[in-house]
Amino acid sequence: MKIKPYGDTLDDGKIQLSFTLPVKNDAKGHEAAKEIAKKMGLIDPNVVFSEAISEGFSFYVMYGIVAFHIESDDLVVEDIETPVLTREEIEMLIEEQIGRDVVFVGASTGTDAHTVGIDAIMNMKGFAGHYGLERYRNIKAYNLGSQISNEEFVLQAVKLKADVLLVSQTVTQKDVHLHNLVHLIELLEAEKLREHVIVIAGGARITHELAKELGYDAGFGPKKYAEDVASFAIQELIHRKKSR
Amino acid sequence: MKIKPYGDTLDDGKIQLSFTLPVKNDAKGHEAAKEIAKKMGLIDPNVVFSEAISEGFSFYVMYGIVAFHIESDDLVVEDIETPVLTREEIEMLIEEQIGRDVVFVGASTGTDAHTVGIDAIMNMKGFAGHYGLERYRNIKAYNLGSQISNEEFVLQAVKLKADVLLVSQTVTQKDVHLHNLVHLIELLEAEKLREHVIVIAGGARITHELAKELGYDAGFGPKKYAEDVASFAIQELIHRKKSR
Amino acid sequence: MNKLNLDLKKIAQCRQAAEEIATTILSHIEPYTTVTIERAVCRLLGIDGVDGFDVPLPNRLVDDVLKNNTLEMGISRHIAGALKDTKLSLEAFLAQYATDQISIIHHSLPSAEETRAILEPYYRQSFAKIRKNKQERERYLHMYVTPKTQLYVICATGNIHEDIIQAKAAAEQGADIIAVIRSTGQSLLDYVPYGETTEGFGGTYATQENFRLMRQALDQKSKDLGRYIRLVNYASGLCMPEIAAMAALERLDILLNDSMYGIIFRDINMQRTFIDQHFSRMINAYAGIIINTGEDNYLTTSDAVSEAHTVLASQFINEAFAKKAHLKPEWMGLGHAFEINPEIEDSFLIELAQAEMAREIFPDAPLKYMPPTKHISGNIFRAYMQNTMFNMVTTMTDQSIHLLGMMTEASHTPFLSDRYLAIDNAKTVQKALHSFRDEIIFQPDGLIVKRAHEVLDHAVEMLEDIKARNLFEALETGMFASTRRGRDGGKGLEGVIKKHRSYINVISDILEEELR
Amino acid sequence: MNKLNLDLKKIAQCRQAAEEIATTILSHIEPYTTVTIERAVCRLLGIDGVDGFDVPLPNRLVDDVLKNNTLEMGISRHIAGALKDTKLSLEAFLAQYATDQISIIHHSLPSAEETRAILEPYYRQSFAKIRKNKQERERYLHMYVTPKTQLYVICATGNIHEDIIQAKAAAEQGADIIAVIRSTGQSLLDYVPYGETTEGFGGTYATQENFRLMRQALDQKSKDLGRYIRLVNYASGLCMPEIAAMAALERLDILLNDSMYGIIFRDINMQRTFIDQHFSRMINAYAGIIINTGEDNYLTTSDAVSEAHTVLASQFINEAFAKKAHLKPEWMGLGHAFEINPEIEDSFLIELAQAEMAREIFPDAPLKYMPPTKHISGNIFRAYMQNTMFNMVTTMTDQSIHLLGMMTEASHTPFLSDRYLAIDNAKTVQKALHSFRDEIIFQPDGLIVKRAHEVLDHAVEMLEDIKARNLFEALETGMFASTRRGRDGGKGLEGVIKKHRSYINVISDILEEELR
Ligand code: B12
Ligand code: B12
Ligand SMILES: Cc1ncc(COP(=O)(O)O)c(C=O)c1O
Ligand SMILES: Cc1ncc(COP(=O)(O)O)c(C=O)c1O
Repeated sequence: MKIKPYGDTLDDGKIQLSFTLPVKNDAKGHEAAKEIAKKMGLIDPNVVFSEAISEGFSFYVMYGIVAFHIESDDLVVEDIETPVLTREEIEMLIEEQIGRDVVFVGASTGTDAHTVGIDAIMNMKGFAGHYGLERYRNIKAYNLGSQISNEEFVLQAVKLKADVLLVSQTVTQKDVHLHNLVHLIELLEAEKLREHVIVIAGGARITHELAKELGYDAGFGPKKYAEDVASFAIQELIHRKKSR
Repeated sequence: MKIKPYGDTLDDGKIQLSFTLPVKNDAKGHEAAKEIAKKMGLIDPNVVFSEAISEGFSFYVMYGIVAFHIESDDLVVEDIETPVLTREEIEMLIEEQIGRDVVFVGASTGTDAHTVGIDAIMNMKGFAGHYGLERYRNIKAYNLGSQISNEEFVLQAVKLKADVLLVSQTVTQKDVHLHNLVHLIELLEAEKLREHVIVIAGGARITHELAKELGYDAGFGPKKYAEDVASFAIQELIHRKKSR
Repeated sequence: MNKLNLDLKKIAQCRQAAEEIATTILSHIEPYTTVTIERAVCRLLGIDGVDGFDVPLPNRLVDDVLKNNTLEMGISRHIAGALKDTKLSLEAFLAQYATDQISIIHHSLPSAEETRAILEPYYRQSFAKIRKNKQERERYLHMYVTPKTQLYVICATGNIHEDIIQAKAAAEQGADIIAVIRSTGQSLLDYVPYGETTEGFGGTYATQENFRLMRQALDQKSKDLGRYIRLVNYASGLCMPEIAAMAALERLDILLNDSMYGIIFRDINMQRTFIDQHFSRMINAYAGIIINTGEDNYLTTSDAVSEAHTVLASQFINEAFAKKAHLKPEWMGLGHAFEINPEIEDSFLIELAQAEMAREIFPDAPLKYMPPTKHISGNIFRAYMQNTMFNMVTTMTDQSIHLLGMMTEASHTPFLSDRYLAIDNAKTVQKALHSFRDEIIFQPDGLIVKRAHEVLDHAVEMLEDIKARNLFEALETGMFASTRRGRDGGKGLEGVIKKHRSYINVISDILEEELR
Repeated sequence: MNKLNLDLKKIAQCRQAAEEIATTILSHIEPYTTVTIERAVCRLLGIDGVDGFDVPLPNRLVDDVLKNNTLEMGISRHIAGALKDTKLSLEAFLAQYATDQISIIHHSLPSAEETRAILEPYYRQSFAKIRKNKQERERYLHMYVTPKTQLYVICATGNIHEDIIQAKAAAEQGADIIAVIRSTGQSLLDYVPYGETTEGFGGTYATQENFRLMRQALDQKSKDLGRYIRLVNYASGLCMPEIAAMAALERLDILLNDSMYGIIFRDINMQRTFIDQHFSRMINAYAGIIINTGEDNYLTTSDAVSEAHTVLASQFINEAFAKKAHLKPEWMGLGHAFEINPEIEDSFLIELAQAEMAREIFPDAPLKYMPPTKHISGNIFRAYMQNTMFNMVTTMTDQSIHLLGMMTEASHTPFLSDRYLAIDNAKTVQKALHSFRDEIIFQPDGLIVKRAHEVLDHAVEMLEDIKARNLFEALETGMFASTRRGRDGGKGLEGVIKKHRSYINVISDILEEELR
């Protein structure tokens, strides 16, 4: 299907933009704002608001028309394909197909001190009405907390015989999370552990696509809960067991 | 000077977008949103928010990085070049160089019923602390009000011996203003009046550039007041007088 | 609720003055009918459709009679005469008339009784349909709860089918009321376009077919959502009575219908407007349609702080005219607006005072509260903030019909996403401030209370002044929205016709009978 | 102002319990010093700079002494001894020490009196500078008016020069307070980086040179604008005392400085934190630096409705610790936050109750009020609305230090335009609601009043409970922010040193003397 943004009529292509330019707020600033929009391929770019932020900066709110369509059938969407099960279904699956407790070890790693996200997935009470992994009958969930170095994390994973590693990364400024996430995979590979664990990343700015790119098995962002993670991890474990 | 949008660091190129897509809010929708941003030339497009508006529509807020610069020196800015004078200076100029009262006839034309803009320019009390043309000692300002057909407008202009015509257009939906503005010029030309009057357009979405394109002598948008209009009109009148 | 300690005597004095103002005007206009009233009569006899040149049949009929200089007798008598003389059914007559095989003039003009007898089967049908619509609405209202404050959004794409998509989406998001605003300029057309339309400027043409299509779509949504979604259009401009008739036939729920808006903001002749508004309001009363008045517009033109009393005075006048047309308070959606420049110190308090005052003075009216528009710039973020403040005042003062502000007010009619964001803003504020109204008391000698008293005082003065002169003069001297209008100026005066002694209007007769 | 009719006896009971809680902790920690306290001593003797491996000299000195197991005597005695034995000026000694030509250990350890005598010229200079800074600030404050509610925004580009551009722009737009937030992870560094920095993650490193550069820029802006622009940084983490010292030397005006934040949110050892906070607060008291506490953070982790009392209890504890460090109420910027999920019915009322309660219980404190963060999603429009509600509560309850919410809270540290829009939001609300606080009375038996009473009741219980056990145990059982911390766990315990009987700290001696 060919799609375009929608303002109030199909295919009108209307979108909104805002940005700051490091120039004065005058006719030239306006023209510059429009020129940028034009270079982005917008037709009829319209500065609906502009104001000086300070001497050398000005702020613009614009509307414009996207001239092109995109073909949505051509989009390759890297998404998790295993179905999302309920807690009860997951527990049953573990019982039937794995026959022992599954160990999840999680942490907010590196210098990241945000715990709310990993807690949401792991802690008993969970988040937004979704119970966390600790509540699952045959899952052993170890939440190491935050600011855990990758070295420490790997050490604990080995000690606790982890089946699944859960890494939370919230701070993404200047790509600090990318370095940290890649470093963990390198460590695991160096220790020849990568093959033996399922490694999952999560956080507000983490997507499945990104996680895969970085060498993780899956990635989970906002509005994902324990059952999403456990569904994937358990089915993947079973799949690996079978294919071995 | 080469310029780029500014987020929090010079040349970081950061901008904000929002738009609706006529698709479901799912991974594919996200991908479509990103694809659109990429096609606009943005790097690292980031969907920071998405939500279903209704079954078939979803809303996206994005940030992304503009990859290109624009060269601000290359921008041609069509702007009014005559200086903006004070009311007193304008009155003086009329006295000295024209030596008679100058007649301005204004209206909100076509089906447009918005009067606040034209009133702001013409009426005694003016707008935002700027007195209107009626207050000018040697300007005769006739404000015909709103919903004035172009035919009626031209008729009155002739009757009142207008030097300057002021046309206000506020409603721009489906370019209704363009048709109306062009029609007025055609009428004036048909009546062989175009050369004898200064014709000025104004309104929230009118720019000088647009007005020139449509065959007007000048155009004025938001934050323009009586002195802006009178400065241009009087200096242009004098200029024409001299060059005749 | 009495938070402002308003002087009840002053309120009564305003009401009394407004009553007298309305009475004077009605006695002035009583001798007249208008072309659109006569066309509305046609419509309520079941006459619809257009001829080969797209001229609506009601217009052709009325124009023919007008040209014949006999409209003073009323279109009712002409039609009755034509049917009597030709012995045709109305349908058959119209079929021949539309194709120029037969004329409406030169027939006999039956007596009042005979006219009524001939036309009864036709208007009976329309009235039955209107009553059925009313019952249908009541059934919905009985089945589903009406929220104390109803969220109202507009559609304005110009294309009724696109409007429907957007109206349904808005309903899903939580809108309770959908208005399809009209194309620029429709109010100055002295006819109502026919059939479904897909092009308009800044709005969609009001046609009976468009009404029907939207009503149908919203009924479906109402059932899906378990909430009755109300539909609004505009009985304003040169065709007030006809639009009211169409709205009654298609079960619209609310009509913008002001006694003076057309005069002030569309330069429609004041006599024409006063005549039309009265007739259209009787139809609304019969159909159970809530009217929305347009006082908010004053503040888009004049200053909201200094002219606040004109809003209140006008609300009293609109109320008085509405009463004369037999509308009950529960149907009087008197208008006001949040239009003070937010750069004014304590603007929020002044807005609150005005809104609370309206609420207390018109306790039973489903007040229509309009969002900030005039002081909305293209800064969509700032607009969203201004709308938050507006939503708060709405919730704090229990307004009834809550028009949602759009962040893009300064640039275009709403996008789908603008509406979505506006509804989210309003609903979140409603929730977060749920009990706030019951929680706060205003300082008895504070700024809010003082402001309300002041505005009421000015309204008393203004109404007394108008009463002493009369409303025509008030409009001539620009007392509302700083706009002066001549008594014989403006559009549509040529459509005002002095009634003959033996003028008959079967519809207004029935309406008067039934509503009394 | 007494809008809530709070029980004064209960408030007094809370204060009393908090006093006892603090006393117990202080008696526990009295026998200890920490590496960063000793390094702060170095800094206040004028020791700054780094060696060839970028190790700050204070760290080298203190580490050398620590390795020698004689830090228990205090760095003061070691330095005094070295100067005495080598007969070098401090400057000359350091030049040789930095290049490994001379050691800090194996010198004599002079007596208390002698130590003081030797070091006096050095710390005198620093104290003089700090006093001069304080006077300078007072001069500014005398010259320019301080608004009742001060607008506070952060810069966080990572590059101090870029931060300066943005801070100046913010000041022009109306910000009163600029905070440069620190790079992720700095709080866990057991040293303070040196010199100007141009790279950081989610913040800019706190260094003395960065402090100086920003202060200079803001002084210039203050003069241009005729408003004193305050500068903020963070005396938190493993280097609280040193940062306090640096801030005092560079005339920062406010420091984030909580008695428990590091424990709970950075997993820093609790003993270390309590020791460090006390010393750092004495420096703040001397320098006239307002502290900002971090109770707001509890609500980013736990539920803002059910855990509201933990904020109040913690404010009392922070107050008690602050008093012990000789800070006056006017310098206690106790923290709280607007963090209730806006989807909760009446959330606005509950927020209002909490904010008003804090205002009434700590009438003289320059309360720091934090914006919504946790329930901000990537919907920047909705965030802008939430910030409007927050700004309203701020204005309605006369908060003092008003951190502005950013519409992009859920995605990135603020862009220039985010700050611009945030300031516009806050200023517009301030103006529009200017007198609102004086205008409204809360229903005496209403939800708002009840909620405040309830929270106070819970705080009494909690404080009594903590008093009965002690604060260490409270932290061990996760009474704050649902976070459990072990008494001997966390980072930095190795930097806690038991003082020897003959330990000397020339700085704390002076501070105690002068502040009493
Ligand atoms: C709460 C909070 C804090 C608290 C943290 C308290 C705690 N105990 O965690 C405190 C106040 C301590 C804090 C501090 C800082 N913060 Co903070 N903080 C936030 C805030 C407001 C909310 C984050 C949150 O808890 N969200 C709720 C949870 C449930 O959502 P979530 O993390 O996305 O988790 C969900 C999914 O992502 C997923 N998930 C998450 N992790 C994982 C892991 C796995 C394995 C899986 C499967 C799924 C998963 O599941 C969860 C449920 O759906 C955000 C802003 C915002 N509104 O988002 C800023 C924010 C994240 N913080 C930020 C910053 C910069 C900081 C600081 C660095 C600031 C500073 N310089 O001092 C500090 C230091 C932190 C550090 N060293 O890491 C920035 C990050 C910017 C960026 N993109 O890099 C943000 C976005 C604010 C901002 N705009 O500046 N912060
Ligand atoms: C007030 C108002 C009204 C009032 C008008 C009252 C009156 N007496 O004028 C009322 C309520 C009647 C009204 C009605 C309608 N309105 Co209206 N209205 C507005 C509103 C809120 C403010 C406009 C205004 O007065 N601005 C203040 C003045 C001072 O600004 P200005 O016009 O830009 O003028 C300045 C400059 O542009 C310049 N200028 C203007 N004219 C001229 C002329 C000359 C010669 C010069 C030199 C300079 C100049 O100088 C002025 C001072 O700086 C805007 C929304 C907004 N916030 O902008 C919508 C808006 C303009 N309306 C709109 C619409 C669609 C309508 C309707 C068509 C809706 C409907 N379908 O019913 C109707 C019908 C109007 C019609 N037939 O024309 C749309 C237009 C959309 C578009 N771009 O096409 C807007 C943008 C709202 C929206 N988002 O939908 N409206
Ligand atoms: C009472 C009333 N009628 C009508 C309108 C709409 O204008 P028009 O008559 O041009 O459709 C308004 C404007 O909002 C109004 O308030
Ligand atoms: C008291 C206090 N200290 C410090 C910080 C900042 O964290 P960090 O110590 O990592 O710089 C905060 C968080 O906002 C805080 O509230």
